[in-house]
Amino acid sequence: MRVLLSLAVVAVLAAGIVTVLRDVPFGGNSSRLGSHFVENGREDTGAANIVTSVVLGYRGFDTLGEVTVLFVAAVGLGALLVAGEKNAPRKLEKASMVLTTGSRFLFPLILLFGAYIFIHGHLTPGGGFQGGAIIASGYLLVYLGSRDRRLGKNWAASIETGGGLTFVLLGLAGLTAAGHWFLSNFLPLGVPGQLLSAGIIPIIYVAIGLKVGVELTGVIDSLMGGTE
Amino acid sequence: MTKMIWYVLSPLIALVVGILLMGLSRKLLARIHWRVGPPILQPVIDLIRFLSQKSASHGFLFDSGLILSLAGSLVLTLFLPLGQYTPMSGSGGLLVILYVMLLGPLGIAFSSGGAANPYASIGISRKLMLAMGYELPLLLIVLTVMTGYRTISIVEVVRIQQAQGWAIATFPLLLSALAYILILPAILGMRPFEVVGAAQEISSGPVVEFGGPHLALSTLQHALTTYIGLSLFVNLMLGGGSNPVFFLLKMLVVFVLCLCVHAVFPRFRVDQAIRYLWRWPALVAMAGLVLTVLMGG
Amino acid sequence: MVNPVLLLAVPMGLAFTVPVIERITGRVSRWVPVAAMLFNLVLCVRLIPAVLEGPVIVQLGGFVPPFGINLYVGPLGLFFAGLIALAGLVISVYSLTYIRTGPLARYHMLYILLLVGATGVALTGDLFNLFVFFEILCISSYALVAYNGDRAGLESSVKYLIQGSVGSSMLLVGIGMLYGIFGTLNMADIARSVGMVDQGVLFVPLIFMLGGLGVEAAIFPMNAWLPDAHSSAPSSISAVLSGIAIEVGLYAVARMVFTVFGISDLFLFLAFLGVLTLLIGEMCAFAQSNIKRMLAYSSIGQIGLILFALAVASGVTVTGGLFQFVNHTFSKGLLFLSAGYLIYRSGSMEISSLQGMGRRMPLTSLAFTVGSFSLVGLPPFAGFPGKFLIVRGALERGGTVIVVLTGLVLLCTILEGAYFFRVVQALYFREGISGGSGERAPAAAAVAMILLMMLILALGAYPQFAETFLRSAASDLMGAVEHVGSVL
Amino acid sequence: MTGVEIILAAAFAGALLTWFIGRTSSTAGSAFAVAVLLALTALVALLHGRVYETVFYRGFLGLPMSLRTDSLSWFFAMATTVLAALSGIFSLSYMKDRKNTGFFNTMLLLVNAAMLGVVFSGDLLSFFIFWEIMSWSTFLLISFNRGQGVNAGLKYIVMSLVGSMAMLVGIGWLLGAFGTLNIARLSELIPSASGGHQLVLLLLFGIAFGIKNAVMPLHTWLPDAYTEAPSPFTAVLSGMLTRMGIFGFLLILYVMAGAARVLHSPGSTVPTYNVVLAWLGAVTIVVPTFIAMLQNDAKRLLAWHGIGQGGYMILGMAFGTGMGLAGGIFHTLNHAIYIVLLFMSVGAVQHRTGGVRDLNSLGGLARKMPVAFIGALMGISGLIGVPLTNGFVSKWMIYRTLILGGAPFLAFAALIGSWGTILSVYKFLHNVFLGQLPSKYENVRSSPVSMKIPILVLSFAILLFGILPGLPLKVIDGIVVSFGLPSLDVSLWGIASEAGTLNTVNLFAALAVGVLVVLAFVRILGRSERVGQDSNYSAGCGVPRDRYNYTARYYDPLFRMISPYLKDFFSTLYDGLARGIGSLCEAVRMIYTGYVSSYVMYILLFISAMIFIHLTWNPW
Amino acid sequence: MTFLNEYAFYIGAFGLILIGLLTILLRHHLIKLIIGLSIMETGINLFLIAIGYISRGTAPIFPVDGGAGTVMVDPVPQALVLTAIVIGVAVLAMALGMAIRLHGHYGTLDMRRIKELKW
Repeated sequence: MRVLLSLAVVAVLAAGIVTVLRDVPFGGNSSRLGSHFVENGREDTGAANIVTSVVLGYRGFDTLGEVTVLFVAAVGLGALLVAGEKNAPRKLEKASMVLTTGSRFLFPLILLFGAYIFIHGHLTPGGGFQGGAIIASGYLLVYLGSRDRRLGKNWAASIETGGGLTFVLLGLAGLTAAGHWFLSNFLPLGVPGQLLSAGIIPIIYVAIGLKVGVELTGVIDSLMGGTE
Repeated sequence: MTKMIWYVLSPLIALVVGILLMGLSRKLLARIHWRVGPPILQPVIDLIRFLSQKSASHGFLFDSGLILSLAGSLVLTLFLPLGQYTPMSGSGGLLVILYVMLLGPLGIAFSSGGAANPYASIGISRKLMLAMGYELPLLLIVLTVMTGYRTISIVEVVRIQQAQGWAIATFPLLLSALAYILILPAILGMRPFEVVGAAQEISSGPVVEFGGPHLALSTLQHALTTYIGLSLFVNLMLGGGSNPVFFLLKMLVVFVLCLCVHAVFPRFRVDQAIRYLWRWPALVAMAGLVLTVLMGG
Repeated sequence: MVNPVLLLAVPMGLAFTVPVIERITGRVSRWVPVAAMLFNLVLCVRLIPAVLEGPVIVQLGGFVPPFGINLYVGPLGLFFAGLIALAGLVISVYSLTYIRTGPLARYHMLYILLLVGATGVALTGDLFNLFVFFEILCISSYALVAYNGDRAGLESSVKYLIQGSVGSSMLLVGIGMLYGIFGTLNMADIARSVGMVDQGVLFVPLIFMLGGLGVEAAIFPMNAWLPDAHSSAPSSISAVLSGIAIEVGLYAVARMVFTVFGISDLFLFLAFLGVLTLLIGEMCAFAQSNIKRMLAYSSIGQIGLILFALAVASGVTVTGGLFQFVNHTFSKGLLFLSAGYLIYRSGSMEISSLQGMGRRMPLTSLAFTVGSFSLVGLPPFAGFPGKFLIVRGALERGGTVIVVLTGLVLLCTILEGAYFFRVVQALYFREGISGGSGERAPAAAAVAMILLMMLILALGAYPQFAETFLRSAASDLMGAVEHVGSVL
Repeated sequence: MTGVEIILAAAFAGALLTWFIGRTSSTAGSAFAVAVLLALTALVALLHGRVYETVFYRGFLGLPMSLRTDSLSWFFAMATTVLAALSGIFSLSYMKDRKNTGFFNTMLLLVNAAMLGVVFSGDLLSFFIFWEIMSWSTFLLISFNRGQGVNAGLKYIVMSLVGSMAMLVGIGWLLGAFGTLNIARLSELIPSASGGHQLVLLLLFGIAFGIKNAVMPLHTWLPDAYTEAPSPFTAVLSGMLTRMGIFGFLLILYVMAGAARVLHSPGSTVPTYNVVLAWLGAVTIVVPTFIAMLQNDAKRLLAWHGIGQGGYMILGMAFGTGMGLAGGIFHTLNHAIYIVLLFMSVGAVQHRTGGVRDLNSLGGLARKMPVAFIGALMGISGLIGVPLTNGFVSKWMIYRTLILGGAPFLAFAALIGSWGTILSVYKFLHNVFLGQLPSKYENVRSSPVSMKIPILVLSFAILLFGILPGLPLKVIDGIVVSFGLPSLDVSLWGIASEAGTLNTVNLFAALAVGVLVVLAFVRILGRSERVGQDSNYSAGCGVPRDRYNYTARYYDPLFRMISPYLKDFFSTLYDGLARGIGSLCEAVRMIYTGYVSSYVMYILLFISAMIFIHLTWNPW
Repeated sequence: MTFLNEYAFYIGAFGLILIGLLTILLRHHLIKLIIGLSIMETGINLFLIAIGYISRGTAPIFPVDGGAGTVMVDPVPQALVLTAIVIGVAVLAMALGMAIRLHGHYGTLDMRRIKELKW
């Protein structure tokens, strides 16, 4: 009964979707926005990666929200897992030497790679979130390798705050410095394609990258059974 | 000036007639029962005796209720046409009569409530229930008369009847008259509705605590009640009287008829009485009212 | 002129600083929400004159709509921002002492961000941005509902999360479809081109979005999370969720229907849906013996009432609906706040255990009484003008269906009265049970409750104060053409 | 500020101040409350004869709120404040040793202020607002005594809300149709509305006022509320608060719909409405009166009479002639006087006997509490309508209207109701004050002075208005004239009109002479000796006390006959309805099963159902 | 077949969405519900990407040498997807955290048994 009902519901949904998609043929996108961004993105934001110019330029405010969402999740997860009774200390098997050594070896490389990704976010595929995720994966590896090492709480807190504040303050600076709009790109745009271009975008991406890295690490940390 | 005289005469006549009717009733009842019976003036003799005695009083309420009761009944006689004379014709008509009729029983009720005799309480309770029983048809009847003649003044009612014929002889009102006859014994407290006094059962009920002058007052009140009940019937249904003599004659006839019923019937229990009163008399009276409204409208 | 974007940026920035503040000194962090909301409130007040002249359009990043994201700060948006700031301020004052255990700094961060999310939803002029702010709102409320970490909190939070995620997925699908059809995400831009597209195609995305937003707005079939979440959260959070979160959801629904799609064919259905929501909410509330659950169901009812008012879509009813927003925020906030301490004191959420509280906690009980009277719509409290406007407008608009629905609405009021008065009686007129802690509401909570009571009384006695502004907010909501004109 | 505004401001401010003063000292609070009430009485009295309207507030949604005063308002306001002041005095000792006196006083003043607001309202919006304040403060007072009072209060407020909602619809409709809520303006506009609209309007308002006035099918809140409220407040509640319904009916029927224009115009539906209302009034007289007979709780018995007497007012008012209307209004006043008196007497008895009001366990208190007895005696005399009490005059006017107006059946209902009243109130009087005194009440003391004063004042008022009915009737005549009906021929002693006059002074003189004659007769001829209450009966022997008191089951034979027919059918119906709604609610909430997949299913069902409808019928 | 060709991406995307929904509707285990949510998220992300596709378009990144004249796909959905992924991660993290705590309280993650709050 329940299965039938579910199937019926899903079938009707599918039918509804089909009626819409008849008018939206695949590959036939003709968005005014898209073409505008592709044509003017470099001039407007100075980023060679148009996706980045959208993410941090045209729709930068979304990204601020996105950062906030991740922040909320990290904080919320911390609240959720810390607030409760301490989980009984689990017996953790010591990691094998291969893992320990491997993780120690790989960790700086991964950090470096992550940093590369977010620093070059405005030039190549990638960006703050991707870089942050890579950094977090590095920490995950460390956690796997040596069970008791953790990211320093004070460090984490300062980076979280610093990253977020940088974003907001840059936005506010845009408010006063140029154009009177929040998140205006008030720094010189430079030549698209060069590392030091696109004004505030690389700065924000660095902030985001660090922040996301720390937050995702925090999430992993919490899920592993936080110690605080 | 003659009018002023009737302010005094009406109550006096009422008292005298009432007392005489009481005596007559005892005599007549005895004759029907094949007894000799007391002299007709026996109530008068009793009254004189009561007044010469000393009675026990239970206080202010006990006294004043009785006084109020008698005074109320006396006042009521002023509202009832006695032949062509009605001392207080302009003070509210039938509705006032209906209400002033309350003063008598209520006064007695207060008075006997002042004593702590349960028989008195039971008697009063029965009296009120019985009144509820006969008031239902009675109110219908009175309303029929008032609607039929389009007036609330009893004087007008009498006048119209003398001009157009008695109510009892007019068609829809005939039914009311019939109903009235059926409930008249209850109004007069006669058998088969003699549940209030019920001497054998509750020692005369409300009057059980009265003795001496108190009993005299209550006897007078009872006499007046009888007079009032008959007078109302005669005025409403039998066209009153063109002069007091005719009027009193009509009353006498009605009273004797009631007495005959009284003499031969046993009495109802109070619930039987109410059941009876609310069935046939009420139905007939209601029919009378409905027909009057239909024919009048 | 101050820039409205500060309404979002400043609290957000303050929230970001809390982790560091917490590291330095633990006690300051609880004052951060107060400061943030005070700032917002002042800002809103200062913005009023400018907004009344005409909507303020903020082009974020300096890009012209529809290419950039814009904030649309019309009277309606400002109304919501102000309402959020005011309620948020009062409730944060209350939380100063109410929240005493657990990771306090995180609570305050999440609290600010919840309000930021709500403010963002109210101000944004971009569909996807709306979605993002909605997610901020939702995720922080998931976390806050489970803040106490007890069984009920976690269970309700998980259920809320699943339903909320399904809802936002539906919303996102709808947004995606709209982007596919129109190639734009700007509300005004879509509103402008809505007429050029086959209406039949638009219906499916509309329904997807309605379904998605409906979950947050707690419209009838989508509201199953609400009673659990609102009753299990800490009382201050229940107050915010009831007083702000679902109202913002409803605002978003109204924005979609009025501004973006501008379809009037669906109004009757929405009115019907509103009355159904009202009916279900009030009936369930009537059958409750748990006070917070009762209040939660009553929120569903109020949402239904407001939806009805908005869907009747005459100027008067929309004004009345907005008024009811205010009333619900204040009254339900007051009710939850006072219930919070009543529950602390009695140690139980059962109504029967609140008996005799009127003597032991006079101020808190008085607050509860004022709140319930206001919610039922008795004069001279704030609930009356709203209800009066709704009834008046609905009857003015006429039509058999609307009149019948109005009748149903009023029947629900009676039901509402019945269960609220029952609680008031329990507080004052039933013999108390001793037991529970001997705690009185502390000063901060008392200040919050007195403030709300005064607001309720002031609004009830002098509704003109809000009504003038609300009338322009109502025309802002209903005037899709003006919206398009001012943005593009 | 004009006079009306001052009065209202004083009333509300007084209520507020009483609260604060009562916080410091409850005695001071009570004294202050009484002072406020007396001052209000004086202020209202000063307003006599003034007719004006003034806008006092413009801050409410663009609708000017106004106050007005005319003869009708003044009449009701005067009655309200006087009775409230007397109740306040009465409550001084009644509430003395109780908890929450401050709350009681505050609410009493608030109710009074709200009632004043209702009668002085110049537009329907302020009318509604004051009406609602009145309702909820009444609710708080009814619940005040706890226990059963809680249920009574809930019943009251729910029914009251039903009425308010109906009224709200009516007001909303009026505002929509005419764009104004000013009563004076509406009275010009309403007669132009179509008959159907008028009927709907009257029905909506009729529900509200009918509930407040406890007209028969809507009466069920009243017996509980009267019984359970604290006695001083029961007095206010029964005296004037319930009769705000009558005020409302007068307002809507005569002021707004305009009796003279609408009532007798052909094709209008309002006369039909009036006939229905009159019949409801008749039913309201008969059934509750007989139910009252069955009651064994003093206050509940009086409460049922409160319903029954309301029927007279409706009947007189709905019949729509000058005299009937005057009778109805006059009866409102009279009823207020004697029912307040009766509740005060009961309150006094309760006060002294420790809250006993069971008719089967009291008795013989007349000698212990003479003032309370006099109050009760005068009260029931008025209630019955014994000649020379005020109740008689108003009832006479109503009967006369009905009989001469060709409605003998309605008249019959009214009359039989009166006779039923006699039975039940005599039982009340007898079982409390007459008969044997139970030994446990041997040491009952007389009522305190602050109770005696209002009781005596009201007793006097009953006689005064009974013997000189012209005093209030002059004012009432003014009201009738202001409605556009012809003036009655009112004189100080009664009414003279073409068919049937009433002259109470004559009657009084005759009765006085009669009493004097009999008294003289007794004085001259009779001698008596004062003996103990049961000396005669027990012949001087000691009887077991409390065994021979005939109070329990006073009208037993009658009860056994009629009680099967006298169920409060509507109360049962409403209780059933409430239970039904309760179980329906219980059923509805079962949709929230707690299973999260079902919840998701609801969401998706909604979406897919909408899509399905869209695809299948495409209605949008 | 042309239909399939043209709509294959849509079918895939919505297939995932519907599968995710069915999982939520028909499974009882909380972790499976969360997996269902994730599948749905993935489907939605695919859908968004698919909407932005322009036939034979390339990634919207300009090489250093300019790259003028190449057809680039719509960058907006890609930006949206980036945001949506992060949001999805956030929700996922919250859900998993709750699942951990819930298991601590109830000892089970079967949603049929976790229904103390109802009615």
